[in-house]
Amino acid sequence: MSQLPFDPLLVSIAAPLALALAIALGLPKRWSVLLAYGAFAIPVLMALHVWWHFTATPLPSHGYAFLTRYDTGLSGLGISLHLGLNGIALPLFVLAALVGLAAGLYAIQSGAERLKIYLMLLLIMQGGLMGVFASVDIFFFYFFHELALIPTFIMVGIWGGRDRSYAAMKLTIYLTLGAMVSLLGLIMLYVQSGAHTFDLIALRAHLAAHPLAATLQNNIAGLLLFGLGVLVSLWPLHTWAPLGYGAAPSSAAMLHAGVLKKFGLYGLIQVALPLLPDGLAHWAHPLAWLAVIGNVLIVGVITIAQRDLKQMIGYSSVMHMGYAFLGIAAGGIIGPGGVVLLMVAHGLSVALLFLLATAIYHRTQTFAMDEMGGLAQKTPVLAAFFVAATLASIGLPGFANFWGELAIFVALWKFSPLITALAVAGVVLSAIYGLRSAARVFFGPSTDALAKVTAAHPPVDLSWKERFPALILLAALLFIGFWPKSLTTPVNAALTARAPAAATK
Amino acid sequence: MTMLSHAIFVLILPLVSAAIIALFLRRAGGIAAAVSTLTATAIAGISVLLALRNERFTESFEWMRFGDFAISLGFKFDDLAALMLVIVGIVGLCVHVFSLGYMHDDAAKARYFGGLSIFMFSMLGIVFADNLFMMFIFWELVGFSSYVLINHWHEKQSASDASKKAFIANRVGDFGFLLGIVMCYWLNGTVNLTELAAKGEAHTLVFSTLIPLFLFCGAVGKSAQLPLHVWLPDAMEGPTPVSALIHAATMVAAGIYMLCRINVLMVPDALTVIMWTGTATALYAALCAITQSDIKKVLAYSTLSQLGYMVAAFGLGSLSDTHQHDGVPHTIIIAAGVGAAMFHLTTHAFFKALMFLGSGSVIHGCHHEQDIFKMGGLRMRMPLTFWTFTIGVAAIIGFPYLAGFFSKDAILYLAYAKNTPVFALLALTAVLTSLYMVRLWKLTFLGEPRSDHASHAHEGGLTLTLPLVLLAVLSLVAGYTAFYPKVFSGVFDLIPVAHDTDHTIIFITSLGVMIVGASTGYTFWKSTPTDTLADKLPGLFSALSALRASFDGAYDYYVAKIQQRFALFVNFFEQIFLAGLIVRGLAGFVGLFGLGARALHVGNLNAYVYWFLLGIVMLWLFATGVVTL
Amino acid sequence: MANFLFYAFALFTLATAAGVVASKNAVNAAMCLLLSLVGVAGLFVALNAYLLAFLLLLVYAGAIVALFLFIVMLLDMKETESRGFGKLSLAAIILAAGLLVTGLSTFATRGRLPVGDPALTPALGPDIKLYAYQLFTTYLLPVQVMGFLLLIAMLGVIVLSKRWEGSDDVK
Amino acid sequence: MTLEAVKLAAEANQWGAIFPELLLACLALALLALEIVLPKRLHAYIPDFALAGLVATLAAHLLNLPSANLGKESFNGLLLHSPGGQVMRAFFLLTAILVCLLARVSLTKQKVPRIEFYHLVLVITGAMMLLVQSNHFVMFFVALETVTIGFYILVSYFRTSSASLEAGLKYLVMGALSSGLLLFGIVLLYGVAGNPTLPGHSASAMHYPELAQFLVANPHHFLASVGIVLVLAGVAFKIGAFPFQIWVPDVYQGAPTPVTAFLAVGSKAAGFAVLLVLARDVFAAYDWLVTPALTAMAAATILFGNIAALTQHNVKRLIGLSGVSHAGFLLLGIVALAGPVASVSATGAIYFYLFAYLIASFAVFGVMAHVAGTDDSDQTLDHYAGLAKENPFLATILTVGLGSLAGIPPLAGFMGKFFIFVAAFEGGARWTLALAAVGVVISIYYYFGWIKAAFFQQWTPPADTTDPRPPRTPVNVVSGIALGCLALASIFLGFYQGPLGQWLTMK
Amino acid sequence: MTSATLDHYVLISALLFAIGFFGVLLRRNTLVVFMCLELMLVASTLALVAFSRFNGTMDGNVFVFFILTVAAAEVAVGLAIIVALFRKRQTIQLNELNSLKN
Repeated sequence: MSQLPFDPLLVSIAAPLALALAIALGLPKRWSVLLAYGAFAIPVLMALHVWWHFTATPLPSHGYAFLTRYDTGLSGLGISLHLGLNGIALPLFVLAALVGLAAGLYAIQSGAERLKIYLMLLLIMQGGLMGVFASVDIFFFYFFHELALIPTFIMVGIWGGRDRSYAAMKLTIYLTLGAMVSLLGLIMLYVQSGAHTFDLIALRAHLAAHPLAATLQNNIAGLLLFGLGVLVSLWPLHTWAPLGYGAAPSSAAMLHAGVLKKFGLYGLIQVALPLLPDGLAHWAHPLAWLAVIGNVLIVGVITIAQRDLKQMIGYSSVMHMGYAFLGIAAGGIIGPGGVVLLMVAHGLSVALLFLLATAIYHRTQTFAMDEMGGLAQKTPVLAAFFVAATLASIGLPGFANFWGELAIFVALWKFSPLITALAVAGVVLSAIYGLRSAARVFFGPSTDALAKVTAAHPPVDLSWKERFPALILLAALLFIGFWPKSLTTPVNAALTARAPAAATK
Repeated sequence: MTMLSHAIFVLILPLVSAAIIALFLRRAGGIAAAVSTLTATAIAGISVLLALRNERFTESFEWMRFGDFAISLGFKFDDLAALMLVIVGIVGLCVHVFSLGYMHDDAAKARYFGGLSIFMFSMLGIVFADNLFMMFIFWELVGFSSYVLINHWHEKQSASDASKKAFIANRVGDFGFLLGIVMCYWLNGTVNLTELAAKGEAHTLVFSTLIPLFLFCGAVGKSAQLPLHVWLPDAMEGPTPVSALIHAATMVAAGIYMLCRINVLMVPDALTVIMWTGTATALYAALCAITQSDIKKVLAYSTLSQLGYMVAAFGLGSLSDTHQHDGVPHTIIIAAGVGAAMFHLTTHAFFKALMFLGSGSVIHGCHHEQDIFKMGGLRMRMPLTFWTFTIGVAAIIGFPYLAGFFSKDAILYLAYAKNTPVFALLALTAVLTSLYMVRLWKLTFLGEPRSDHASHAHEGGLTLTLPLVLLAVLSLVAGYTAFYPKVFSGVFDLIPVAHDTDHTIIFITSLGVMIVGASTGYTFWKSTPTDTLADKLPGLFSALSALRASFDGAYDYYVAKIQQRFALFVNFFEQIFLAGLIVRGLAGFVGLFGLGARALHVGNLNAYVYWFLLGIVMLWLFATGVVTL
Repeated sequence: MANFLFYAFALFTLATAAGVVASKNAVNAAMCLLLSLVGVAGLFVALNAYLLAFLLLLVYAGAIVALFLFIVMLLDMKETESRGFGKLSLAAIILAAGLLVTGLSTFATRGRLPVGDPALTPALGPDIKLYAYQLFTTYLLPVQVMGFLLLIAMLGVIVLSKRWEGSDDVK
Repeated sequence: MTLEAVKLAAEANQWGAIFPELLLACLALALLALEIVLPKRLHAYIPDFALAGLVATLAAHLLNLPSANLGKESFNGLLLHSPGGQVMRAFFLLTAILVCLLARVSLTKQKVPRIEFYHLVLVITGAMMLLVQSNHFVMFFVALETVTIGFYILVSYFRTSSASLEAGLKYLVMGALSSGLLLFGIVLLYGVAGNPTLPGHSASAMHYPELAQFLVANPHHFLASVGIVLVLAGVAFKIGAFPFQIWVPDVYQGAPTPVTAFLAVGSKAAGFAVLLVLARDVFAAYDWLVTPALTAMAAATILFGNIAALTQHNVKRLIGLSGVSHAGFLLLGIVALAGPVASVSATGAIYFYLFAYLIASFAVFGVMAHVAGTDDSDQTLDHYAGLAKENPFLATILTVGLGSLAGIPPLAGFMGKFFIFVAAFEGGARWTLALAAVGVVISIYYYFGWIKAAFFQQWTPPADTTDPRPPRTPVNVVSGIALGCLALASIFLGFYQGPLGQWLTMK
Repeated sequence: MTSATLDHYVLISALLFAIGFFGVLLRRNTLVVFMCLELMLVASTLALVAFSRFNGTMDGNVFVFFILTVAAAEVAVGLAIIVALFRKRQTIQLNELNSLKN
């Protein structure tokens, strides 16, 4: 399948981590930065390589390719570093690599204080993220997620903006809560399945033969939904997200909101859906109502009221996670498929938005949208990027997000037309806040506040160093937007193969 | 090259043009304009070629798939699409050429022409779409292009607001549109237009009143019907050629086109709703147009009114004739709303584009003066514009044997045959149309100049006048069905044609309303710097103004007072109640326990011994079986 | 007779033990402790553990209590126990006492052990050789450990008490 | 009573089986001898000698890990050489090495005798090693008391500081009280199990296997259960389980930092190793009592430890109370082991957790020893402000250590918690497990609060600048390497457990 | 008068133990507290000797040796600490020895 003499998955995990370790051990700054380009680029190359070769040969019945297993000493517990990708993991793996590269490039050019440590933490995140989506073993899937999570706290704390201390603490406590509860769920699954393995493939085979009892499924699914719900900011457990993202430095916010947050949804799709179908179905209605009323409508309305650009983006991200939950609640093939698409798309677009928000901040010295206005006259390219990113995030066709939302809505109707109607109403809300923010920041006449700032620092348009990472993300959004099949084919294959019996509802 | 590859080429070409402009020609406005205009020329040429070749085809390519759910990128090229394609191609070309002159000195010319190309791409997508999902995709893209173009002069607060409003109002419509599509998908298992039509033939279609109504929401948004019409007058903040292209001839007509596309899904209840919506819009917009002083706003309300006509025409449904054939009743549709609506759409596209471009020419000539009370006397200074504009006015008010005359008659006849109240209201609208159009025409072109700009007005260059002439010619001839090649028979055969007494009644009515309206308008309004109506009948004037302002007022009130306050309230609730009271409260609660637990370490050994006692007692209770877990 | 001796010693022991708790003065407490130990030694004798009784008196009474007295004198505290408990601590004490009594009563009622005839079980206590045998065979390792225990105790006392060069704390 | 019998008994005393302990004893004596023999100027090298000896002993022990005596009793059944015992021996030797390293940092700043400190550490280590291998209550008690009395001295070792002395006194009184309880429990068990009228009685009632047999024969004897309860109370004091944890913060705060570390890691681990044997093997028949009691204890311990630590500003008290919560997690492992559905992986989980805790704790204590300055009592969170800027190395070590204690992947502490959780789930302690999860979340607040202080805060001198922050001790090569190794070990063990993991999960 | 059986001895020792515990709970003079702790140890030895006698095994008696030794060591160390502390603080009242607290 892959002609490389090494395991591309392991390399893409290990390369960033190795550099992070080297930096920790005292690599000089010049070399750190130089090598960081490579460490962020390698996962992308690997991801593209893997993507390219994914369908080269027919997949085995479990749907995974590039399987390799490394024993870390826990094979007795049924745990091993089992790497591989299926059609669902592949898009997210590529996403992680791309956003990682963009975040890395943006971080390198940002010239942050203590850049070495910043890069080191970012690299740890990157390595963890690659690991999350490359792990077939549920334990390592969780493990890598946590690995990627820790740097967020420190990055928010050191390089964060307003309220960073409180935000960092709240973020960490919330995310730990979510992680702990989902860990309990996973342990419950591990013990109760009787398979005594965390290996997803083996577990799936085992549970196909010996399905779990209904109550058990409900309990485990409940734990996972709560835990992962916190991680993915399911209403009303979401309050960490806007605060945290509002305070986080751009690259951390990009990686976290863009990729890391997808862990929970990915877990639900990859683990909960195939292993606990009845359990998820049991919770589907409460979940859907919570998501549609809470995430989509309430948070959507709240987003309209935001004055701080970054918080606004944070809230909009929370809102879009509502759609993802709706897709999972809807089930079948279309719903989860749409969620995978939406995850990738949202990851790219929200990362792009955070990147641009920071770029705006550098020009206006504020995140308060009231104090901007008319910036487009000075920075047309930045404005174009921002408008494109905003439109992508509110689901304009031509961008990847649209496909995800569309598939989710289609799936949702079968689940509940009423919920669908409410969810689609959210599209209007997102148009309102999206366009409003673009207008407040860029259009209309220049405000006095902006004039004052620009008098001191004449704003320059997006430089190429900033533009390049943004272009990567935007290009990916457009690529998927115009050619969704590139992503949906593997996803569809994986989902269809997984549920041959389940009606394609 | 096959026809299909031509179609694909036509669709892709403007996208490529837009991409090239966005990527490489951002600073080279002249080249960008050339690229875009050449593209438009090619599109117009190939469109006409495609239409005339009388080859109709359907073809689709899978775009994405989840399980059984697939969305395809498809082409359904039938007579309806061919007609629409030609309209879009020709009007598009005219507007491009006109823009060359009109936007010559604009700093962001590249963005403008890029936007035009994107618009062409989106609009062609709607035209070709063979399924509703694809139509929805391009539907939204059209909205986006409109957003970009209205917002062209983004440093103006009004332009920024108008573009936002346009997009959001369209989104509201799309909300229903999407629901309709999804509902249709689950009910009928497909949203492919050909398959739906086949199902309709085979009588296996599952009907629901909700589906057409939901889908109609999309048309309400895009074609600016009540109550989502608010965005269209504001959209006049965009450059005038944009108004001509998007907000008069093509995009707003997409709603009508879409309705015609989904005709098979219609049920009588839905048609009634559509009909009344159209009628109401037609009348309301005509009333609003009377008091406008901005030349483009008058045209905008006129557009609204005409769109209402088309929607009403569609809603009136079909005229059928039942034959006894071998003892079995056979129903033959001899005429349909589809035909009337599309006919009016076609003629309207030409004469309304003509008038918008004419107004653009006027505005250009008057150095961006748009107030008709500051114009006057342009007949002498801009003769070509005057004559072409006059043709446009004559066409819209239904001057006999001009384009509007025929299409309006077709609609009136349909209304007459189907529903008398609607007929009456539409006739009244026609009176009003003549009234305000003549008012506009007189105030702009006749009398004496009322401002410096007007007195120094001059005709624009060739790029400005050539499109006017072309469109004027079309406005003259487009009403004759014979003018159209046979290739559009799929549409034009359905145009209701009155015969005998009906014909006479309609003819007289039509002529009557035109004369009444035009003469009143001509005699009543004087070429003065103030509105004659406001001077003489201030009560009526303010009533009409209030009628117009009521929707905008309600809209503004909703945005500022309800939506914003509600958002702030919910935000406040979240900050105080959820993030504050519950989350911080919980943290504080735990922290309180923490302080309590901390306070237990009093430092005194005697106190600590009690803890041991406590422990022993606890364990003792387990041992004695008093407590079990 | 044996019974009488048992009850006498038992009562004496408990009474003097109570004296330790109750006496206001540390010297009195120490004296009570001494007497209590004597009572326990008496009970040891009643249990035929003569050697242990002897040892108890020797080690405890002779060494430990003496040490206590010595320290009491050395520290020469002006004041004895500061009297008076607060209401809270009084309540706590009563509660504690109640709990202890309850516990003891359950212990006394439920903790009954059946015994065979004591005459039939051999009284091993008097046999001194047995102690030696056990200590030097079975329990040799603990004895060695005990040696180290005493060593570190000694070292500890030195560390804590000796005046070290350079240390300025000792007055 | 013949000479042969004595010989026979003496043969049972296989001194070779306890050669690491003997080595330590000899080393301890050698230190005292060297102090007398060597000239004063060479005294500074005696601690290095002790360290070298410890390392050598550890190496020898590791070489002998699969000992021939494994699974056998020695010293007439006083000791049982089990795999767990082997692990714990290595554990204590490692602890001792690290304590000595810490002492090298801390003691040099104080005017106190040094060599005696190392001597005490060696003796206590030896006693702990015997304690965890003891198979008989006499051995158990004697070893335990040696450890405890040694700690009395160590805690009050900085006798120039009244805090140290007060801590010593508190530890002494509480320790003696718990010893009293423990002893009475042992006595009751001895009395009951030796009672000739009861079924399954034994002539050697303090010998674990025989006691266990007796308990199996009398599964609901009241006095036996009281004895068990008292023994549990005594052990609970050692491990600092609720409600016997109350002494922990005061004593930890007052004790010299190396001793705090020794207490926190060594003493606690010894308690758990003992509890593991008692709960799993000896008191197995009384799981109706032991399991609920320990479950309740675990739950209360986790909650109390975390909640009480939440608002602490003194890092030594903080680490003490967090240690209490760790005791709760370990108790959870014991519960999993002792419960009706014994978890197969619980034993390994407990050992792994202990090692992870050892590594992480010493990393943190190492940083504490450096930050404290000359006066060992300056140990509040404020002293950590700006640490990341001034000494990124220490700050990094601190982060890794605290992260591991908090149980954050990829650090060893997480794996420990994970194993415990799996075991607890298998053992059926679901609700306690849920509480434990809550505990982890609460603990994040104070652990990260500490990191926050080191990374995000700046040192602002108090308004009256009479109290300047004590200077930080510069990190020398040896402690630098040691701390670095600890941090790396925390990371490494998190990623890769290798043979260790295989060995632990094999059972 | 019934003869003194094992129960009596055990009860006496339990009482003695309880009195000791109560003393630790109650007294504020460190030295007296310490004496009470010794009482508790002695109570254990009493039970031990009684059990040893009635069980007919020698272990209990031997154990007493160890306990006595431990007690002696404990007292030595304890008193050393108390003395050192008194030198520092001029008091051995427990309620005044509470500088280490929350």
